[in-house]
Amino acid sequence: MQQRLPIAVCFIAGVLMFLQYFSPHPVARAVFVTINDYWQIIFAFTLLVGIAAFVKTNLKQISRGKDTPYRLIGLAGLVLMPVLALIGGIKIDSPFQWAFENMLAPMQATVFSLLAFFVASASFRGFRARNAQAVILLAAALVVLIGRVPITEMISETFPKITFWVQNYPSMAARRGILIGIGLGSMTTALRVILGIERTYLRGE
Amino acid sequence: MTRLKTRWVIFGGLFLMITLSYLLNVRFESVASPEVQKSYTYIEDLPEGSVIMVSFDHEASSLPEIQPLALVVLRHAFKNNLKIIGVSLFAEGTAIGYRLLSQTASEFDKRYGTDYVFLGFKPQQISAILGMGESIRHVFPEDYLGTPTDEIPVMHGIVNYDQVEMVVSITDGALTVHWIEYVGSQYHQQVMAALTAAMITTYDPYLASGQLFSVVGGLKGAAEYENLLGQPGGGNRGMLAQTSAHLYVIVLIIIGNILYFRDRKRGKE
Amino acid sequence: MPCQENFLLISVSFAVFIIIMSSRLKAPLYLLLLLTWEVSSVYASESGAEVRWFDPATLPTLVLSIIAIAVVLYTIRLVQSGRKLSIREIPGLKAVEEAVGRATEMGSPILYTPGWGGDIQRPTTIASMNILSSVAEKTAHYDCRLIYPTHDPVIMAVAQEVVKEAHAKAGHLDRYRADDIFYISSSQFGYAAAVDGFISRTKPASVFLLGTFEAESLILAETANSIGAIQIAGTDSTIQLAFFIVACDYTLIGEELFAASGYLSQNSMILSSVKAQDILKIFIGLFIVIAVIWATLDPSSTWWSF
Amino acid sequence: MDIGLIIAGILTLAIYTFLYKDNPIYKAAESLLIGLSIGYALVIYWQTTLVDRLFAPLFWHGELAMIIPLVLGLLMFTRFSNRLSWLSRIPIALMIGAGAGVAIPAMLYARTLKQMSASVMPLVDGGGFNVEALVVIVGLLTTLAYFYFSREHKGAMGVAAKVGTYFLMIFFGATFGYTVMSRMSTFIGRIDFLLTDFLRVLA
Repeated sequence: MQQRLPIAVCFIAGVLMFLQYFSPHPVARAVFVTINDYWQIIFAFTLLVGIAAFVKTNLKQISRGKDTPYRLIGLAGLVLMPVLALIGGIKIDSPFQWAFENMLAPMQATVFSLLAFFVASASFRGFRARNAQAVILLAAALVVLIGRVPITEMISETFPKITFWVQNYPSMAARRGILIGIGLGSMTTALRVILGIERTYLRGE
Repeated sequence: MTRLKTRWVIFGGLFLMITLSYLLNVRFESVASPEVQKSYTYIEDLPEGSVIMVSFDHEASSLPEIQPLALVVLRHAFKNNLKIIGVSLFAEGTAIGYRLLSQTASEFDKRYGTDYVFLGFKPQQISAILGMGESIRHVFPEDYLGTPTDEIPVMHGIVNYDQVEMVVSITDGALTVHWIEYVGSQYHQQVMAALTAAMITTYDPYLASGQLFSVVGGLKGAAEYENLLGQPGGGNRGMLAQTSAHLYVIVLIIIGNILYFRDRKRGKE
Repeated sequence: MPCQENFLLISVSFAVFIIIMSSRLKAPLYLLLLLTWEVSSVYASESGAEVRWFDPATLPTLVLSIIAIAVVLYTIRLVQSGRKLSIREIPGLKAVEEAVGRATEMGSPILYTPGWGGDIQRPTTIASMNILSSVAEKTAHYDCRLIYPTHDPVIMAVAQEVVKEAHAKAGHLDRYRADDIFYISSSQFGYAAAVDGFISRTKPASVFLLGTFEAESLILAETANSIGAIQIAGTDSTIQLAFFIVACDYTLIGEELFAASGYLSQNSMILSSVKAQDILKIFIGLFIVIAVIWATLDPSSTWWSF
Repeated sequence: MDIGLIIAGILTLAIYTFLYKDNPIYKAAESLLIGLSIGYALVIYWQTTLVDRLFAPLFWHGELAMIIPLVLGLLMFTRFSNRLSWLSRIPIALMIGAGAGVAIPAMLYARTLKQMSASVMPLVDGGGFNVEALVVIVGLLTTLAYFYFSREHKGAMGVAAKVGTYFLMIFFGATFGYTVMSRMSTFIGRIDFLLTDFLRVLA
């Protein structure tokens, strides 16, 4: 029962979602909408479980006196957002949106912008012409980099053309090869899951 | 430790390079690409009072690149006295969309409700997009501020996409695909995308097939558009920084290789 | 909503049927079921004019799906009948043993994370779980700490089960630490910042970045490099592959990630899938060659475009 | 000066200190970021998913069928019990199964069929030989050869796979070069914020 019921649920959901793909019939659309709704709702609950686990771990660490100030900051942030939402709602000009725009959003954007630095350090380290493959990697990167600097476009029209060619033919061909491979790999994995052969998620105990 | 020191030098160089070139504020006379020109001309040729829908389909983290793009399009629309309906298919884009709209509107003395409106966010993008094809007020019974949609002057006479001249999707991801695939194909609506540079190739096939009307891509696209509009902004300002950052990366790659060959030679000796 | 009730009725009766049958579930039965349903709906689409059960535009996908499913079932049969399948060496995988060994020697932990882009139902995540299982078995054996931060609570739950079982399999259930597999923030850059901080503080000897990554890929890979960790990466996001190739020590490219899970576990079912993928690749190659020749001879023809 | 801008500026700088090395300031900002982002997600999912899609239909409109997802969702909480935790596999199984079911046709269509047909171009075009078509077909076939796992890469297969890796390297190099611009823009945007809004160096 402990194994069989989840496998049956997985199979039914899988087959229904597979079949609905091919059908414009209202019943099929309803299947899609319903399962999709269930999926979203279950996800929201798992988020609650994740948050509960997060809080539990943090409290445990605090009780052990480990990183107490940082853990408290984290928990305070976690509590702050719902509290603000309760006080002033989540519309524009609410404290919740204020905290989002002035605290959360700038930090997220800044972490994202760290990428600029990491792109630089990776370029310095990762493009050394060690062998034939590395030379090709380097050459392709340089061609595209140079072709996309706004100045080169003003100097000559040839460079953007070369860049365009590299991107649209040899590079595109390899990308398609990768995509086809991933498509096949995903398909077989998904099929194993539906057939109940792949039981990774049922493991334990 | 040398590993860290090298990184500090690289990071410091990039920081200086970009900050200085940003402060210099050199204006680039870049020629507009055909795509940007096409976007500009279309909006320029719309008669005054036409309605366009602008959808903010992006996250907060990509705002740095999105903001100049959004501003230049909004400015163009307000300058030509077009009316704007703002929506958002991404929760994080909602507050930002509203702020960008009201910021631009105040530059042109436009009033909320009569010149533009922000309807807010709806989850389940596809059903929201399709729903608006039947009735916009059915999907958004009230606007972002809670006013019933029926009572908003801009919305008078607007039922669905038939009364809208164009949908502009501002995006950092794949959400515009939904606009293209549903609104473009089912409701024959012109869809224009203002998107981050990283996403340009993703939309090339749609552009080639004509499903997507036009694209304004990245800071560069924003700069070109700003030049057409004659109002230099964030895009233009960023161009020199962008160029120097690019050159900096090229130089780093070259130095990396020089060091590598020097070390290899030493190793052989 | 009547449709919804309809659907409930169908699924409940279906569920009962399946549970009754489930004592002897066999793959061919599934295929039969699938095909009958699909064929009947194709048939219905021809007869019923009002409500169509089948969208003709999806026909190519349906045909390919049926071929693909048939090939997979064939290779499963092959394995069941005792055929031994093997796959070629994958360079990145040699490094897995090395990575665990290095961590053990240095007495440092291993950090394994599946990226922000995936959720549990994504096949890539499942492939990543299979690799995690093999890695966890090794770490359990060598008594090396395994840290697994994730952005998705469901992935956390499943990973805990996987790692726990791997420990049990290695005979060291006592070494399993549930707290080391934890959820941190569903936000992309919240996750990236947290994993970054974790890497720079715990200084893992090896970092595994296997799953679906988005922009956070390079942030994690470069931070791992800055503390001198070995990075083994693999993803199905094509853009991030470029960053991994440049920044990481070993990278599993796209489909290699799926093959790797079979290679490491030597699980005959996964190996049979890899075989099926190869057979399908031959079909695809032939299709393209024929179509290109055809297009050259008859440029007006378009039967290959879907 | 707007207090919000000051906070945003300080937090931005706090994150950047990580570029030097891990330090207490970054650690504090990081903890805050994690906490806030979880809190944000909690509020958004609570409102747009649990209230709008579950509680409202179930309690206000009396859609009793919504009890099913409610029960499935609550089953996730059995994870905290040793004896009942297997029940949480049922909702997980639903999510995994549904995802796998959609993945089969969706992956086969977008990642396989579409890519196959897009690669087909006539080799002779308007009287001339079409180099691009040849490059694409050779590139695609050799890349597929690289991803052929059933056989060691030796002989003809080895040569094809080797050529395949060259194409892969072109793709990786080109993609990297292509993406640099976008990555730099994000930092330029932060610099704009720091110089214009926070420090007011540029007005």
